[in-house]
Amino acid sequence: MNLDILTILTLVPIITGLMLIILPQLLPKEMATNLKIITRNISMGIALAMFAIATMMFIGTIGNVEWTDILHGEYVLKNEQFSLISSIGVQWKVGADALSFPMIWLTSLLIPISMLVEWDAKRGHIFHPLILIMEGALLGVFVSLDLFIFYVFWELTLIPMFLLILLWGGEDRKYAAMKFFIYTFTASVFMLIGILVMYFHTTPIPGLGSMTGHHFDLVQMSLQDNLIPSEGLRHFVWILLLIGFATKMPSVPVHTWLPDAHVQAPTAGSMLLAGVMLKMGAYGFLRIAVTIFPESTIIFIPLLIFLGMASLVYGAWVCMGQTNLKRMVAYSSVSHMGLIFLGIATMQPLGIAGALFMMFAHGVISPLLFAVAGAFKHHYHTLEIGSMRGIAHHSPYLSGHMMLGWMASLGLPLMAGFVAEVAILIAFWMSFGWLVMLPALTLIITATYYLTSMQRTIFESNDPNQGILPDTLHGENPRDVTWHENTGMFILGIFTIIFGIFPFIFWDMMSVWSTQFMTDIMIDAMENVNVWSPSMDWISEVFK
Amino acid sequence: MIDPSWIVGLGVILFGIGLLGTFYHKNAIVVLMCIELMLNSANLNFVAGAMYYGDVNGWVFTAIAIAIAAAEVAIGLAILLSMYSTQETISLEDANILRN
Amino acid sequence: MGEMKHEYPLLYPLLPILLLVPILKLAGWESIDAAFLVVTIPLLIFPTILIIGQIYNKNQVWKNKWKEGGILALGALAVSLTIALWILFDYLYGDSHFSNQSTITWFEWITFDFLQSDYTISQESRIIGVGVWIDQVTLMILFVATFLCFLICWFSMGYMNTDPINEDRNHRFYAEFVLFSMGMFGMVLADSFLWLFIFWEIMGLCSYLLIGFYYWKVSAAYAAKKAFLTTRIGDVFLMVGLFILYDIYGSLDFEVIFDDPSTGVTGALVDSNQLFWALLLLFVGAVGKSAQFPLHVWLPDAMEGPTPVSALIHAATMVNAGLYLVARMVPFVDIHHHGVPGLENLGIIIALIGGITAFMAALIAFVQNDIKKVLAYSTMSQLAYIFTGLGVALWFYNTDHHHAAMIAFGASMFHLFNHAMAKGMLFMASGSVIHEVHHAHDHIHQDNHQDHNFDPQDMRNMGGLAAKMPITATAMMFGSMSIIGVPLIGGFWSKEGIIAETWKAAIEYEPIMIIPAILILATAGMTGFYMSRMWFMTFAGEPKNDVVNHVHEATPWIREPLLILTVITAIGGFGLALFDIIHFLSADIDHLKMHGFVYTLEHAFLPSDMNTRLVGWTTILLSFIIGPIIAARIHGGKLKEGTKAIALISWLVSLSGKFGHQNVENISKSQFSEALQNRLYFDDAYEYVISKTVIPFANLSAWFDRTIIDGIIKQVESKSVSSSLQVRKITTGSARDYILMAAVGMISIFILIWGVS
Amino acid sequence: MNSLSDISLELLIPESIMIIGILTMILIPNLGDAKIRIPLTNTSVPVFIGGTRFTQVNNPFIPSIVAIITFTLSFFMSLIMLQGAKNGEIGQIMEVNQFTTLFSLIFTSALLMTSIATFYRMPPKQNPEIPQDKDTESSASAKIRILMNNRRQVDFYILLLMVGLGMCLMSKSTHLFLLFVCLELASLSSYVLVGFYKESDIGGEAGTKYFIVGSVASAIGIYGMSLLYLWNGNLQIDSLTSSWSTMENLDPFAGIGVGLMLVAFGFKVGAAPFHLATPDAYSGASSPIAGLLATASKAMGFVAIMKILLIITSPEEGVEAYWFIAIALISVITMTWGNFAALTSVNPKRMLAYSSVAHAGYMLAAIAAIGSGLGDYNSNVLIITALIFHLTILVLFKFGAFLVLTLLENEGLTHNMDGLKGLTRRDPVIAISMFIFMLSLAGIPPLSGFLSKLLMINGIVNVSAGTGSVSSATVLTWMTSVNVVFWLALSIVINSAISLFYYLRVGLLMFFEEPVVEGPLAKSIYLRITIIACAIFTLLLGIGPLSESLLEIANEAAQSLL
Repeated sequence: MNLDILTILTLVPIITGLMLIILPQLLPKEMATNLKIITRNISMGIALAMFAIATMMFIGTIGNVEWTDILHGEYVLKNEQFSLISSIGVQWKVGADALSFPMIWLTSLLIPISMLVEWDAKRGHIFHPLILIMEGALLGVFVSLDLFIFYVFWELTLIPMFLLILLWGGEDRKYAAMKFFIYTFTASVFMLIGILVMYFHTTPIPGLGSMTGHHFDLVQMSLQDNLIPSEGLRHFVWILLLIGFATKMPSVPVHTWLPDAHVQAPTAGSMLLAGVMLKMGAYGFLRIAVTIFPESTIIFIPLLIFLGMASLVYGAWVCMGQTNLKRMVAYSSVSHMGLIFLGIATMQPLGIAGALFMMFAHGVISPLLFAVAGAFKHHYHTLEIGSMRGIAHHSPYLSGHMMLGWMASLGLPLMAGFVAEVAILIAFWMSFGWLVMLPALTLIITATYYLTSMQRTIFESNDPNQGILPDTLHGENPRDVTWHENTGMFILGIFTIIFGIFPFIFWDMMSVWSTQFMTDIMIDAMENVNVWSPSMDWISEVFK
Repeated sequence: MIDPSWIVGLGVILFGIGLLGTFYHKNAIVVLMCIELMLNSANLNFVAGAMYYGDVNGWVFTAIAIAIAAAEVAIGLAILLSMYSTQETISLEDANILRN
Repeated sequence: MGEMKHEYPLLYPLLPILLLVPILKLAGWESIDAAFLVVTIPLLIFPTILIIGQIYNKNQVWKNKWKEGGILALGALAVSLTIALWILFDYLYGDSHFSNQSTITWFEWITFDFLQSDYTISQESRIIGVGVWIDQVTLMILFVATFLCFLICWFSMGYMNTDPINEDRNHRFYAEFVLFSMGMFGMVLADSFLWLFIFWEIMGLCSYLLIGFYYWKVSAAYAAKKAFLTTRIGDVFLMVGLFILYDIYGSLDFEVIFDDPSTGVTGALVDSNQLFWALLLLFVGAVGKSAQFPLHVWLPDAMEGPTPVSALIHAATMVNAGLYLVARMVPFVDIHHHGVPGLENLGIIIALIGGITAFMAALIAFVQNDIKKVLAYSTMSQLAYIFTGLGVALWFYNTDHHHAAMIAFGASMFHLFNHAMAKGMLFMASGSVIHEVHHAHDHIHQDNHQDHNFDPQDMRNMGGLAAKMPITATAMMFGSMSIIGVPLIGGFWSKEGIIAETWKAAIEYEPIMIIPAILILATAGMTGFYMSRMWFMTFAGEPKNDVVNHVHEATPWIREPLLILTVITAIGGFGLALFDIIHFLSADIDHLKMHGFVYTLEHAFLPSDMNTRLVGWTTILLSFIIGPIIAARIHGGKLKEGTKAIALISWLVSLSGKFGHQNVENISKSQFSEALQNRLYFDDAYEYVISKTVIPFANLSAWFDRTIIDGIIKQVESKSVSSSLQVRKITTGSARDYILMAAVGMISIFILIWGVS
Repeated sequence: MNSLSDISLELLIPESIMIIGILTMILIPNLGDAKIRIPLTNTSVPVFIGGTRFTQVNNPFIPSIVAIITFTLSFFMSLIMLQGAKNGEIGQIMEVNQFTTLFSLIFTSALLMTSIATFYRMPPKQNPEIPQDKDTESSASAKIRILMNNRRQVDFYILLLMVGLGMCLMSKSTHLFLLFVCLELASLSSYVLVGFYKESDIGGEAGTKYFIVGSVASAIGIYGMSLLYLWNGNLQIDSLTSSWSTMENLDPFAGIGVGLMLVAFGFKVGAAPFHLATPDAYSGASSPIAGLLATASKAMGFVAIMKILLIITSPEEGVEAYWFIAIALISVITMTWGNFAALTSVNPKRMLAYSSVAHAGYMLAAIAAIGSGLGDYNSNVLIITALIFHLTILVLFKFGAFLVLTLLENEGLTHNMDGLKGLTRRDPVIAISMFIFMLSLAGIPPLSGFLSKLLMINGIVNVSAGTGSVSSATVLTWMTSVNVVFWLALSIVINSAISLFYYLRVGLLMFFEEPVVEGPLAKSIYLRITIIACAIFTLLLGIGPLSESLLEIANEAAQSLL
C-alpha cells in the first residue's frame, strides 16, 4: 500500500490504540505496569501528532493543497488504487475535499482535547487508547470514498463509544450504552440496504468486482448517470439512507438515544459524540444521499424542512423542560442539528455552506458545553439544574467557560455558531420566505433555556461569599476545574471565538465547494423537478 | 404378486401410526418403537420401488436401512439408560429440566 | 471619612497614549486607517484584564496601582477616544479625500455565491466584509460613545474600587466594560447592517453580564436575564429584517444599499411592501434595544447593575443603538436621493410608538422613589422623543418634505447627543449620591453591615443633600435642566425641534401625527415635573434620614467627569446649536458653520411659522414653568437650618420653597397611582402570560418527549421482552411437544406448497 | 464400468486418515505384552494386543492426542486438496470437488477445535491405580471412577472421529441414499456425544431429547427419500435432477418426498419449527459438543439442503420454485423466533443456540432468494458463495464463543450468564475475544460476520431489487411492485438489530458486572491459543486480502456445486 497521508491519519491511531490495549496483556508483568503508566502520554503524543499532520495538511505543508481551489467532485490527497476485497468491489480509497476536510481537522483537534479533559480518567491505560481508536474510526468515516469502507468505519465508531459509555459512564450506563448502540445500529442497517441497492445498480469498472460485477466506489457511483433507473426505488433508497443519517444526526423523532447516551457518557465521550459523531450523519447525508440522488432530495425538501423544523423548534422546547444540565445540552444539540437540514433544504450555495459551517461550528462549541457539564458532574457530583446556586464564587473558571459556551451556543455573534446560523437563515429566507420566522423565533427559546439554566446554577446565591451547594457534595469544599479541564476548555473557547471572528479560515473552501456542488449536481435536478416553495403570500396579503 | 401400490399404502398407514405414536406416547421406549415403525414404512416403500422398477438397489437400501434402525435402537437404549441413571425416568414428559 | 484623595499618579503609564496620533501620522497612517484600533484595542484589552485579574487577584499592586484593571481599561478607552477625536477633526478640517461618507474594508468575512431564480449561479461572489463607514451621524455617536466611555470608566475607578462589595471582582467589571465599549464603537463604525447587528449583540451580551455583575443577587440575575431575553426578541426580528434586506439588495453593506436603495440586486425597482416589512422588523429590533413600548420592561430592572453601568449602557450609549439603527433607515425613505416611495406608514408607526412610550414612561416616573429608576424611566421617555422625531423625519423624507425632514432628523440626532451627555452625567451624579449615602450609612452602622432595610437609592432617605454634595448637586441640576429642556441649555434646542416638527406634520399634513404630537407635548410638561421632583427630593428640603448628615463628597475619580459633563451640558448644547449642528447632522451642509447668536435665538424662539411658535412656547411653558412648579410645591423646601449650598444651586433650593406646599397623599393612594407603582402592570402581565404558556408548554414538550417519543421506544423494548418470554414458553421441554410441532410444521409446509401452487 | 481401480483413493485421503485414526485409537491403548503361544509349540509370540499394557501407551491422553493429530492431518490434507484443486468422481456415488473439499475443511476444523477443547475439558488422570482388595469401598469406587473416566476418553474420541467421517463422506456423496447414511452416521454419533456430558445430570436428558426428535426427523426424511425412490426408481442425484427438470406437473411423490426430507434437514440446521430440541441439546451438551452442533452439524444440514433444493429441485430461471414460499416463510419465522427467544435467555449456551437458529433463518432466506427464480446463474452463485462463506466463518466465531464457554465450564458456570460476569477483570484477553465473537455474530463491521451477512443481504437485494417497476414514480408504487424477496432483506436487517440486544448483553456482563468467582481462568494454553486464533481470524476475514481469498475459494466451491 502506498503510504499516503490520509491512510496514515486513519490507521495509525487505530493500530496504536489497539497495540496499547493489547500489549500490556502480552508483555511480562513489570513491563506491562510500566507501559500502563505512560500509556496516556503515548496516546496524547499520537493524537497531537495527528493534529499536527492535519494542521499541516491545512496549511499546505503536507500535500501542498490549495483548499479553496477544490471543487465538488474533486478529491485531494487520494491514495493509489488498492483493492481490499476486489472480488466484490471493495477498495481502500481515501480522499478529502472541502466537505470532509473541516471534519477531519475538527476530529484531530477534538481528540487531544477530550483526552486532556479526562486526563486523570480511571483506568487511563484503556481509556486513552480507546479514544485513539475512536479517532481512527471517525477519521475513517470522513476520508473513505468507498461505501463499504465507509459503512465499516461508520459502525466501527460505535464500539469504542459503547465501551466508553459502558466502562466510564454514569449510573444508568448499561441502559444508555445499549440504547445508543442498538438504536443507531438499527438505523444504519436500513442505510446498509440502501447502499446495497445502490451497489446493485453500479456498472462494472475494470479490475473491480470480479465476482459480482459491481463496486462500492462512491466517486464512480456519483459519476454514473441515473444510478437507479426506477424513480420509486430511488426515492425508497433515499429514504433508507435518510433513516440512517437522520438517526445519527439525530433528528426528531429518532433522537431519543442521544440524551440518554450523553447523560451517561463520560465527558470525553460526550464531547466526541456531540462534536464529531453527530456530524457523521450530516456528512453522510450530503456525501451520499444528496450527491447521488439530487432529485429525490429536491422532491423531499418538505420532509427535510419538517424534520429540520421539528428538531429545531421542538428540540428547543424540550430543552426548556429539562432539569438535567447534560440532558438540556444534549437536546440543544438536537435543536442545532435541525438547522443543518434546513440549510440543505434551502438549495442555495449559501445555505449548504452554512450547513457545512454549522457542522464545523457545532463541532467546536458542543464539546465545550459537554466539557462544562462534565466538570459539573465531576466536581459537584450532580447535574440537576437548581440544585446549586451561585457557584460562580467557588468555581470562577468553570462559570466563565460555562458562560462562554452557553453564549456561543445560543448564537451570539463573533462566535462560530452565529456565522452558520446567519448563513442558513438568510438562505432560508431566500428560499422559503416567511417560514424563516419559525427558526428565528426559536432563537429566543434557545436563549431562554440557556440563560435560565445559567441563572439557576452559577448565579443567585444571595450571598456574595458563599454559594448554595448541592447535597451531593456532602459538605465537601467545592472545587474549580482542574488544570487539564481548564486548558481543554480554554482551547475550545479560543477556537470558538477565532472561527467566529475569522470564519473565512474554513468558510472559503466550504463556499467554493457548495457552489460547485450546486452547479454540478443540484441545478440539473432542480430543472427537472418541481421545487417546493411555501405559499406564504397570504401573510403580506393580509397586511396590505 | 402384490401390487406395489398396496405396499405403499401399508407404508403410509404405518408411517402415520408411527408419527402419531411419537407424540402420543410418553414412554421413550414406545416412542423408539414408533420410530421403528416409521423406518419400516420407508423400507416398505423401498421394497415396493424395487419391485416396481425391478431395481436391485431398493433391496440394498432396505437392508441398510434396517441396519441403521438397529444402530439407532442400540444408541437410543444406551442414551435412555444414561438418562435413567441420572433422572430415574424414561418418560419424555417428565424429563424437562431443560426447557424455555 | 478621610481627606479627598488624588490618585492621578496612577495615570502616568497612560501618558504615552497622547503621542499615539503623532506617531501614527509619522508612520503615514490616515485617520481612517486607524479606525480599526478604536475597536481592536478594547477587544484585546478585554481578555488581558480578565486573565491578569484572574491570576493576580488579591495582589496589592494590582489592586492599588492598577485599580484591578481600571487603569488598563482607561488606557484602552483613551486610545479609542484619541483616535475618534483624530477622525473627527480630520473629517471636519482635514483633506479633501475624506468626503461626506467614507468607507474602508478590512477583510472579507464570508464569501459565497447565489443561486438565482433561473437556476444559474450568480456570476460574482457576494462578500460580507468587515469595514468602516463614516459619516456625520457615525462621527457624532462615535464621539459620544468614546467620550462617555472614557469618562465613565474614570468615574468607575472611584465608584467601584472603593466599595468593599466589589473588591477582587473589579477586573471582571473592567473587562466587561471594555468589551462593551468595543461593541459600541464597532456598532457605530460598522459598514454594514450585519456587522451593526453583530456588535449590537455583543453589547447585549455585555449588558447582560454587567447587569448581572452582582450575580449573587436574585434580583440582579433576574434582571440580567430579562434584559437579554427582551432585547433578544427584538433582535430576532431585526435579524429577519436583515435577511429581507439582504434578499432585496444582495448585500448588507451601507455602501451598496445606500448607493441606490430604489433598485434591488436584480436591477428591478424595489417592492415597497417588502422593504416596509424589512424596515419594520429592523424597527422592532430597535424597540427592543432602546426599551420602547412594548419591549420596555427590561430597562428599569436593568438598574440592578452597578451605577456606572447604568450610566454608560442603559442611558448614554447602548440604548442609543436603536436610534442609530432607525437613523440609518433614512436613505431608504429619502425619495430625494433614490429612496423608495410608499413607506410613510413606517414613519407613522415609529412616531406613534415613540409618543406612547414617552408618555407612558413619564407617567410611571411620577411615582418612582428609587433615584435610578426615575432616571431609567426618564431615559425611556427621552429615547422615545428621539424615536418620535426620527419617525417624523422618516415621514417627511418619504413624503418629499425635504427641509422639514432634515430639521426633524437633525434635531433628533442632536437630542441623542444632548441626552447622552446629560443622562450619563445624571447617572454618574446619582451614583455619586448613592455611593456617598451608602458610605455614610456604612460609616454610621459600622457594626452592622448587613442592614438591608436601608436603601441608599431611595430618595425618601435623602433630602437636603445640596449642602453636602455641591458638585453633584450642580451637575444634577444642569443635567435635569437639559432633560427638561430649559431654554438655552442643551436639551432645549433639540427637544423643541422635535416637538415643533411633529406638530408641523400633524397640523399641516398628516392628521394621525396628532397623537404623538399631543403625547410628546404633554410629556414635555411631565418631564419638567418628574425631573424636578427628583432633584428636589434629593437635594432640597430637610434631610429625611439621619444618614444624610454624614455624607461627604470624598471619593476620588468621581468629581472630574461630573465637572466636565456639567460644562458640556450647560454650554455645549448651546454652542453646537450655534454651529447649526442640526443641519450638519442631517447632511445638509458639509461643515459646521457659525450661524450667529441672534439668528439662532430668533429661529428657536420666534420662528416665522405661527404654529411652530405657538408649539414652542407651549413647550417652554409646560416643561419649564408648570412641571417644575408643581414638583416644587410637593417636594421642594428649604435646607435644614445651618447648612448652606453653594451659590450656583442655592437659588434653586430657595426658589423651590417659595411655591407653597401641597399634600399629595390622597393622590398617591389612588388606584391610578398604584397602577403606576406597578408599572402599569406590564411586567405582571408578561410574567403571567409566560408562566401560563411558555413554561407549561415546555414541560409538556419534555413530557411528550419522555413518554410518547421515547415511550414508544421503551414500549418496543418491553414488548420485545415479554414476547420473548412468550416465545420461550413454547419450548416446553417435552420431546413430545417438539415432535408435535415438527409434525405441524411439516403439514403446514405442504399446505403452503399446495395452497400456493 | 465400476471397478475398484476406478476408485481413486487419493481423493479420499482425509477420510482415510480418519479411518486410520479410528483404528489407531482402538489399537494403541490396547497394546501390551500379551503373547500367544503358537499352537503345538511352546514358543510364545508377542501379539502386542492385550496383556499388561506398555507404560508408553498407558497414557490416558493418547486418544485425544490421536484425535488431534488425525484431524490436523486431514485438515491439512483437505487444504492441500483445495489448493491443488484435486477433483474427481469416485464410483458413481461420490464426487470430490472444491465444494466438498471446502466442507471437509469446515468439518475437520470444527472437529479439531472440539478435540482441542475437550483435551482440557475431560482431563484424564495420569497413572491411575487399580483398586485393591484392601481398599475401602469408597476409595475403591473413586479409583474405579478414575479408571472409567480414562476409559471414556477413547469412546469419546472414536465418536468424534465417526462424526468427522460421516460428515466428510456425506458432503461428497452424489447418491441420496449414501448421503443419508453418512448423515445418520454423523447424527447418531453426535446424539451420543450430546449425552456424553456426564459431569452434569442433564447430559442424559439432552441426549435423549435430541436423539428422539432427531430420530423422528430422520425417519421422516428416510420416508421422504423412499417416496423419491418410488417416483424415480433411482436415487442418484443427477438422475433425480434430470427427472425433476423434465417433470411437467409436480408429482405428489416427488413433492411430498422433498418436503419430508426438508423436515429432516430442517431439524439438522435448526429451522423453525423443527428446531425446538436444539436449545435443549446445546444447553445439555458440553460446550465443545454444542459448538460442534452449531457449526459442523449445521453445515452438514445445509449441504444436504443445498443438494436437495438447489440441485435436485433447482428452479429454472424466471420460474419460482415450488418450495419458495415455504422456505421464505420458514426463514422469516426461524430468524424471528430465534432472535426473540434469545432475547431473554439466561443460559449462555441456550442463547447461542437460539442465535444459531436465527442464523439458520438468515441462510434460509438466502436460499429462498434463489428459489424465487429471479436470479440468473451468477447471482445464484453469489448467494451460495455467501452461504458457504457464512458457514465457514461460523466455525470461527460461533465455535469461538463455545470455546470460551468451555473455558468457563470447568468452573461449572455455564448454566447461566453469571459465569460471564466480570470476565474482563478476570481474563481480559478472553473477554475481548468473546466480545469480538459476539459482535461478529451480530454482524458488526469490520468483523467477518458482517461480511457474510452483507453478502447474503446483497444476494437477496441482487435478485430482487431489479424487480420493482422501473416506471414507478413514487415510493409506494415501487414498494408494491417489488418482489416479496426484497422484504426478506429487510427482515434480516431488522432481525440483526434485535439480535444486537442479547449479543451486547454479553459484553455488558463481561465489562460491567462484578465477577461471581474471582481469579483468572484455567490456563489451558492450547485452548487459549485456539480462542485467540479464532478471534484474530474473525477480524482478518472481515476485510482485507484473507477474506478476499476465502471468498474466491467459496466462489469456486459454489460454482462447482451448481
